[in-house]
Amino acid sequence: MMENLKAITKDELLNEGEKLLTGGAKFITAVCRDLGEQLEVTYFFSLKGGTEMYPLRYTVNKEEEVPSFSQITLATVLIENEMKEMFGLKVKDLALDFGGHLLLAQDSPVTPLLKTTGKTASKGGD
Amino acid sequence: MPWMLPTILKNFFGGPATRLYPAEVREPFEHARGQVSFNEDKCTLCGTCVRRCPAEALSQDKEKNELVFYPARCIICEVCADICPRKAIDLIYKWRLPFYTKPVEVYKPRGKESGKAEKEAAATREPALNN
Amino acid sequence: MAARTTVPFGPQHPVLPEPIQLKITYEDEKVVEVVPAIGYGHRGIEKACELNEYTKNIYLCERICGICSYIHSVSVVEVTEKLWPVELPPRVKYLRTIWAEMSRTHSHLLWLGLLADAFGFESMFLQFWRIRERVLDLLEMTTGQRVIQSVNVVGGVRRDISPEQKKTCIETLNTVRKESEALIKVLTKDYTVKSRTIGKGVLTKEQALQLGCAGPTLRGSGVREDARLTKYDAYGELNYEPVVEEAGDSYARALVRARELFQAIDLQLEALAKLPEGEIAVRVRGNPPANEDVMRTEAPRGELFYYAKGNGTRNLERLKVRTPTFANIPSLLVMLPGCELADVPVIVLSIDPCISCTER
Amino acid sequence: MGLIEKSRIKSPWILHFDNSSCNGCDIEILACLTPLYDVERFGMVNMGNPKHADVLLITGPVNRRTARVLKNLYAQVPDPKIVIAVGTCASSGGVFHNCYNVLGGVDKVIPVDVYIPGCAARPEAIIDGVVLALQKLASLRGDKK
Repeated sequence: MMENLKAITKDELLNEGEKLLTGGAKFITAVCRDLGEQLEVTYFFSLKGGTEMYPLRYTVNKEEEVPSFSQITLATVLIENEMKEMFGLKVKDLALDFGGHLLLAQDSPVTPLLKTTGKTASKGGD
Repeated sequence: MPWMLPTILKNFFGGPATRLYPAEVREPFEHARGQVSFNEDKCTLCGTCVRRCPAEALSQDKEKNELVFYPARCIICEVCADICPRKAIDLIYKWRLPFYTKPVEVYKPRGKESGKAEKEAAATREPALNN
Repeated sequence: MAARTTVPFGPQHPVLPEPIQLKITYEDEKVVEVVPAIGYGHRGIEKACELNEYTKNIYLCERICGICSYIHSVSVVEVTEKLWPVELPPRVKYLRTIWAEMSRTHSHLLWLGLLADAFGFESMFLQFWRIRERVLDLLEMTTGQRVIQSVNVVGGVRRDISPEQKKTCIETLNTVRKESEALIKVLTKDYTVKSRTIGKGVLTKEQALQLGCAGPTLRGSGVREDARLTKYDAYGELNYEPVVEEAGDSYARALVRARELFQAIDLQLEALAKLPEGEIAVRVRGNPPANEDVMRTEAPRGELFYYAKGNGTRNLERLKVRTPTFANIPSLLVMLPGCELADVPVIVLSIDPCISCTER
Repeated sequence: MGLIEKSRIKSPWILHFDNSSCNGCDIEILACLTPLYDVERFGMVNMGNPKHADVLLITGPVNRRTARVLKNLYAQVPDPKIVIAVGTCASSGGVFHNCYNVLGGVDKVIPVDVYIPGCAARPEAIIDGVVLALQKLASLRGDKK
């Protein structure tokens, strides 16, 4: 289902996404991935009753600020907050900002899904 | 409320639905996953189950010849029983009873000694499948 | 000007078995603003999936949610299979469809019971849960466990349905249908049920699409969208058409689930009748290659989205789970303002929130 | 043994708390209350209020946000109290052993009296566990006298 993948830059996201939404698409989710120096963000939209999928993908450096899609639809507000706290992705102008504590507690590890913070994850068990 | 009447009448004249559990124990189904049991005679301490257990409920000590099982960590997923090359692990359908303190079960596998002779005899046979 | 009060709804609330907090601002009895606060169930499963071998992910992902656990395991197994890709035997596809629909049956019965409990109809709650036990018995008989089935492996399934079990399944499903028909009649015709649900929490078609809702919440608003239309597993060969209701209120969402309950029973009976002979597993060799793919399945609560990327080793590079409730929470922000204090539990329950799914 | 204490053992009131479990054990506890298992036969009533409860039924592994809530709840339940960890995750963390936000079993935070194994714990096992806990409760009172 990745055949319609379209590579964009972070500034094109709002335009391209809005075009899809006005064409009757539905926002599904966004996926962030750690590439080492950079972060890869993919927004997934579905069309035609969910049978077709339109992913939009951009890559940014870790320090760069990225625009928030939640200005256009509230559907993305939770996932953008999640990417912000899990990967340290700098999303600006969030419609509803949880300040990095949507899922993580005060004493949880910071940006846990980055590869560098991975191996030191706490060991539960008895 | 009138639409509920048939159900109410049925319940009124029908027998009780409750399983009177501690008094009458209903046997679980034949292949239900209840708890793990080990066969010390067959186990050779190959370590496949220890590596593949998703919950780290098993550990081994090759020097002391010990297989240690922590029942409080076991999620009864049947992986160990599935992949054991010697079929030394089995699942019995009866569920494990609650406990006050977490038990640790230590097994002393004897499969190596008894297995050697058998292995030599079956050297020409196909090797055990192990993914 | 009426006084405004902010009241926390949850994290421990008698209606919700799970912890979710909604900070609700009221003006007298009317809700004016809602802010969700989640995170009480966050464990960090996505990270653990990257640290684990891919075979262990199945058992971890199954435990994202205990109610739709079967669909979670189907999704994680099939998204991993898509990386090779693995060609599945037809019997595996049918068996997975049967068990998926079985778990949908028990999930919808559970939800209908909880809804009855939310508006104070306790005897109906108990009746629905009594029927549900029959479905759980079927699951235990065929897969070995009542709640968390653990039957899927990459490349197939571990249990088979024998001819005798098939016969018992058909008999029990017919009983379940007969018994639920009597109760659904109460749900659809009773005055108290209607007065508590009709016109409560209205979500229009445009709003539902805009907010990216999923599952019965979306279909209750008149959108014909269902992940089963992508024809995964055996759905392409079965007689299947999504259930759609137009009204968009809590009553419509209840009707969607009630009709899906019977549809799920029909699908199971059809799949059991068509069940082909053959292998129940194929051997998969090697590690997942460095491909990426997505898998979309229809969980009882809505569309479940899995994204996986392999890197040629035993561990996956990334596994992302988007669960239906995660998509449905924004719709609460639209539905709740304007309703009354006493209707909040019914409206919150009408999206069938599953918090352990949402937070993973 | 006084009449009040005796009747408490005959009719324990339960408080169910969900840490961050997968719901599997929670719905099995709810299933215990429904007609097929019907624990109200034993006088067990599910309570929403910790100050009314005698027995604390806890499901799921403790995570960093619920640890505080759990300590609070434990402090509010009046003495003598019994804590039951339902399911493998509540006993030891189980399959979530390498998740970063999980602290482990319930016994990492509060003392546990009875562990009920199983994933998810069967309703029968839950009934067994509560019966075992009540035996302990009875013996606790015996020591006190």
